[in-house]
Amino acid sequence: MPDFSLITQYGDRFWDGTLITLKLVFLSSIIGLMIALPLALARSSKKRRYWIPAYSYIYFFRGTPLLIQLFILYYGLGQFPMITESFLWPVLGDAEWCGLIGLTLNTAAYTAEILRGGIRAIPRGEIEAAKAFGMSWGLMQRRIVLPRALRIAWPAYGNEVILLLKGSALVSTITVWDLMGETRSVFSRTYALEIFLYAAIIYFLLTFVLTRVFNLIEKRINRYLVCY
Amino acid sequence: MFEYLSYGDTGFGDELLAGTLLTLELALVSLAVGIFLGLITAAAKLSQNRFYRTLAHLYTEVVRGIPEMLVVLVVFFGASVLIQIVATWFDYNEYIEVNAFVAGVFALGLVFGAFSSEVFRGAFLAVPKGQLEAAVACGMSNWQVFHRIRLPQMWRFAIPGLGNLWMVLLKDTSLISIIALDELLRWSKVAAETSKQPFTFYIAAAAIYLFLTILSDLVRNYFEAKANRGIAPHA
Amino acid sequence: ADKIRIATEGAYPPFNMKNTKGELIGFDVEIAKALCEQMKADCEIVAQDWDGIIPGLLAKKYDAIIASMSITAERQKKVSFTDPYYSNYLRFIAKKNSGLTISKSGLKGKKLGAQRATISAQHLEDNFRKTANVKVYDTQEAVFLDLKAGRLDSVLVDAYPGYDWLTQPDNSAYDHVGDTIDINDKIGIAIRKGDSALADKFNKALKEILASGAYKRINGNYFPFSIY
Amino acid sequence: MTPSAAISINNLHKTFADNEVLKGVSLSANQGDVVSILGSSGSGKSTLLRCINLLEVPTSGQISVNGEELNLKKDRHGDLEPVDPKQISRIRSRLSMVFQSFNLWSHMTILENIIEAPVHVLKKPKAQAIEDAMELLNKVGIAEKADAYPGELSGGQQQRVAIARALAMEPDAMLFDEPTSALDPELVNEVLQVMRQLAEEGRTMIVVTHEMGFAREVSDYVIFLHEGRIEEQGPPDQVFERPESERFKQFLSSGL
Amino acid sequence: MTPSAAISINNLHKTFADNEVLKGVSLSANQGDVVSILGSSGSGKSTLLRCINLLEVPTSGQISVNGEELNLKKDRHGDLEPVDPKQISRIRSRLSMVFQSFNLWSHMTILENIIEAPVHVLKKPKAQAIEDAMELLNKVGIAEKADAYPGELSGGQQQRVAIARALAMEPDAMLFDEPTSALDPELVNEVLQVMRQLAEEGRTMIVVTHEMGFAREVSDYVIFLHEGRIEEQGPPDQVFERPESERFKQFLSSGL
Ligand SMILES: Nc1ncnc2c1ncn2[C@@H]1O[C@H](COP(=O)(O)OP(=O)(O)OP(=O)(O)O)[C@@H](O)[C@H]1O
Ligand SMILES: Nc1ncnc2c1ncn2[C@@H]1O[C@H](COP(=O)(O)OP(=O)(O)OP(=O)(O)O)[C@@H](O)[C@H]1O
Ligand SMILES: [Mg+2]
Ligand SMILES: [Mg+2]
Repeated sequence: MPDFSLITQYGDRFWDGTLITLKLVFLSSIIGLMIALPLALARSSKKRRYWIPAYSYIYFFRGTPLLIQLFILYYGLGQFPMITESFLWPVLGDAEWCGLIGLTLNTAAYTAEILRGGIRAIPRGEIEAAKAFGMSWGLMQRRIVLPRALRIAWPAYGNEVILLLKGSALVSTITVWDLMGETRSVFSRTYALEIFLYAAIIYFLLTFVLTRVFNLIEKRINRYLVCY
Repeated sequence: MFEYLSYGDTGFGDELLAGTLLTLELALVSLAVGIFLGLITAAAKLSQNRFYRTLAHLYTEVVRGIPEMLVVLVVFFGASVLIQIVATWFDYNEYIEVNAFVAGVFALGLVFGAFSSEVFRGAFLAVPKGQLEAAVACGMSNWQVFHRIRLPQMWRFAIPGLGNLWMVLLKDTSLISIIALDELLRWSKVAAETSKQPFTFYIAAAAIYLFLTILSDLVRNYFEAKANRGIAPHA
Repeated sequence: ADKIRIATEGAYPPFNMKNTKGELIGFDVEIAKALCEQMKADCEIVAQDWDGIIPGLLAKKYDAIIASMSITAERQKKVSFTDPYYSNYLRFIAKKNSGLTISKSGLKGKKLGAQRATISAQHLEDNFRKTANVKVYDTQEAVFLDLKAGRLDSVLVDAYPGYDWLTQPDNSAYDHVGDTIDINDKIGIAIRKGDSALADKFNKALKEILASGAYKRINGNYFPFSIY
Repeated sequence: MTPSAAISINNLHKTFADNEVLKGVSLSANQGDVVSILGSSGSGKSTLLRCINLLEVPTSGQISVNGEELNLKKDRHGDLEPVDPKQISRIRSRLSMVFQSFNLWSHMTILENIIEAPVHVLKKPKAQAIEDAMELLNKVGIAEKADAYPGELSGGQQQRVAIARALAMEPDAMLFDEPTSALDPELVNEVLQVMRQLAEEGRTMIVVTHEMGFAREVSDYVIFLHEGRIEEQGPPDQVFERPESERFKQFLSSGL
Repeated sequence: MTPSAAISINNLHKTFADNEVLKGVSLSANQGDVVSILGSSGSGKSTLLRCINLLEVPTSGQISVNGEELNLKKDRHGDLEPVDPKQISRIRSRLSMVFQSFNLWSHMTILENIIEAPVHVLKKPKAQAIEDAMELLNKVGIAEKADAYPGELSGGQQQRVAIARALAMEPDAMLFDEPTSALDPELVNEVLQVMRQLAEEGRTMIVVTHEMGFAREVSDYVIFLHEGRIEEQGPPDQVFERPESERFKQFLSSGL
């Protein structure tokens, strides 16, 4: 029998947690995208000095669990006096900052890979046309390649943001009071399983809304895709 | 600093190895369960029957929308409680073990199934329609068209997507530590705390995961080449 | 007799932890073994993550929890407890000469840590979350780690693990601050409601080991004073 | 329209949503006849062909193959639907279709493509099927490609494999839907050559084509479809020399 | 080969891996000339055209546009590479290319496609660019489609947009690579009409084409490429009436 008094009792903690989760996801997805754009270009480059570092970065962040990345960032780095005494500590010493940095670096890697797929899917002729009109490399990336790649990759990017939202639950393990952090603390006092159910519903609603928002944007930016 | 990584009773090397093996075991069994669920769900999504379609979409949307950690918790504790309740109806009050491994596999399989059903759906649709018509025109039955033509060709389109999901699955096994399975990440945590050397052990765990990722890439490339045999790369 | 399965956490030194062989050791574990011996019962001790430890009991994964669990009203809604097998107090720990005074105003804006799902964490959440920066961790080790990394000004911890930690040589720069906080916290063995036969057995065995000196011997392995 | 005709179609209608594509087409082909269907794009040629082996279910009308009429019944919406899936399978296995875009199964070698349906639909023993397949591959001149995959063949070679695959079913009649229009001029000749040979062997064939030369030279009967109706029909001499319909005259003069 | 030629190419070679595709081609076009390049498939026509604006970098040879020679230097492997990306950009912006497959930027509307390069490469003010673009769209007869996306247009309309896009750069010369071969006969006429008009206006044009009629009627000079060499060249009258090369005679008689 679900105990609804839990909602009145802990409702504001769920609310606070939801806000932190949203803040983290919003910021990390935007900053992650900013990092991903140049990263994807570097990864698509034919020059070794660009693609090898980009590839290594992407491989590391896609190949290891986010949880470990967060641990290394939070507990691992805190072990070194070199870092705890440096000017970086005000930032790296703060759990929310670490969470934000971890999520951002992680999603940047995934997003870069998604964008690379988009870049590869651009018809070669459209790129040749840009060259043939005398566009410089930078202009071509800015005006043709990236806008086109982002449109192609948009649905996949939407998935990535949803995965990011869910992945953000892991910041609770480095003491951030996000939705999952609040949930686990409330659960640990009440041992009421329905706490998890409420959290699941909130997460589900968030992804549900996010999915619709992404679909709406897709409709706008992909107007050019005419289905016959 | 490195003595903690040694193999045997004085270090955590052997525990990490055992954890790695459990991680792989969990991931592989979940993969099998997940592919099975994914195929059924994809079939339901493509079926004419509206009820099956709705059910399949509901399952995907819900599971996709909930953090994996919660799915694991809900499956594990929810299932145990449920089974116990059902058992008491039959006046059976003894403990029925819900094996943590089974519960973990079920939870991860559930997640993999939800995501892979979309991959499979896309792959089924990507099989050129003409080839299906050619089969129909030869007088093949629906089942023959499906398992002789559509299914074997579908893999070609599905493998890249499945490869990505596998990488996610491999890392999601770390969530199973919540229900007391000593997989790789849990041993890393225990070791990190006992030794007070978190950096060493998290880096070690990261390296092991990376190694598994590289291994997976090789296996995926093999399957991809196999599925694409005879199909010219430019075509 | 039937097999009794007992769960402990395995990450709460010195009460329960794992050694490099992967075996469970600690005060709780020794007490559990002594009780079983006394009851002439066939026991099996398993490790279970804290978050799942009560649900696991309810799901009949095991029959008792001996994991330094405080007897609280919230928990008593879900499970029953035996008589206490030791008493717990809470203590703040901080760097020597930190100049902290333990009061709402004295800790205002300070960074305070505790292990999630413990009485300490609940105490901090209930009393200091509004005015100070309260952080909760998945494990006690992580709390101490962050204290040493300088991310925390002070930690609130169960008295004995705190004592144990302070006695280790590399932690000599730290000490208790403020008085012992007695919130009448008693530690008991959790069992399923209705399992009163088992509770009685445990209670009887506990009295016997207290009388026989077995308890005292185990106590002496860990603390030079009685914790009963 | 004798009942013994290899294929006979009577008053066939086909509507997609609101679009009536076939508006009552009747046609019959005797054993050994080659019937060519001409018509401009969108006139309904493919739809007609696809109705014959029920890749599209007609809205109304009758279809018989080898004197056996297809059982169709009205469903709830008043559309026709096949009564007996067994009958459909049986009839389809007697009518082989060769598609414009080949539609070879790309995960199978050439040989596997050819034996697939004989083994699994006709239940022919595999050894026998392979022997027969090799003979057919020899006939269309690409026996040496038996173990290649379709992706490794040129368009003309693929189309010849598609024809061999159709022949392997030992069909009563063959349906060709623009079998050469995806090919370049050289390859067109390759494929037309094989079809000419089939015509000489006395195969019943219904061919949708844009190749006037082929239609004129090889067919026994020519049909010109326009907007879902037959506008002109008859033996090639009559149709090409003395066309009656204005539309068809225009079509011929546009020359393509 | 006067230095003042709009485009002049001298002894151009291009090798892909081991495959020598161009084996020393020289050619020059004066201001206002229309040069047609004929040749069978694989003879190197597209490669030649793509070398002119450096979409392919030649293996050796010189290229000048409006008297300015392209600076190419040998790289480590002995292949040529451009010295100065700025020069390449500048020269490309003076030579507009019209591709066989249009290559419109599909995420931009027709109008955006046309003003893109003038605004961002030539730095033309946007208002001015739009005005000019609308005039060009009027000229090729599709002003009403300005706000449509390329995917919404027929092939012939897309090709006309591609021509307008090329014209919007006010280029010194235009390069056409089989501008009509992706189109159906009706659309071919549309596009040839526009090109005829450009020729009459005195545009310098180099056109790879299979349309003999167009080559004959519109060009000032015709070149026949065969296996990477020029086998026949001259004014159309001479080339079509009195061909010297055997290959070219054969090519003409195959008639397509
Ligand atoms: N599945 C379908 N759904 C809706 N309309 C269809 C379908 N198939 C064909 N049509 C329409 O039916 C008409 C005739 O199509 P059909 O393919 O039979 O023409 P066709 O004569 O074969 O032309 P072509 O020479 O171009 O192949 C066309 O207008 C087409 O748009
Ligand atoms: N990027 C490339 N890499 C390798 N070989 C190429 C490349 N581009 C063209 N070739 C080869 O160069 C030869 C000439 O190609 P090109 O496209 O110039 O022919 P073309 O005369 O334009 O033929 P078509 O009329 O079919 O367009 C061909 O054999 C082709 O395979
Ligand atoms: Mg057709
Ligand atoms: Mg070409």
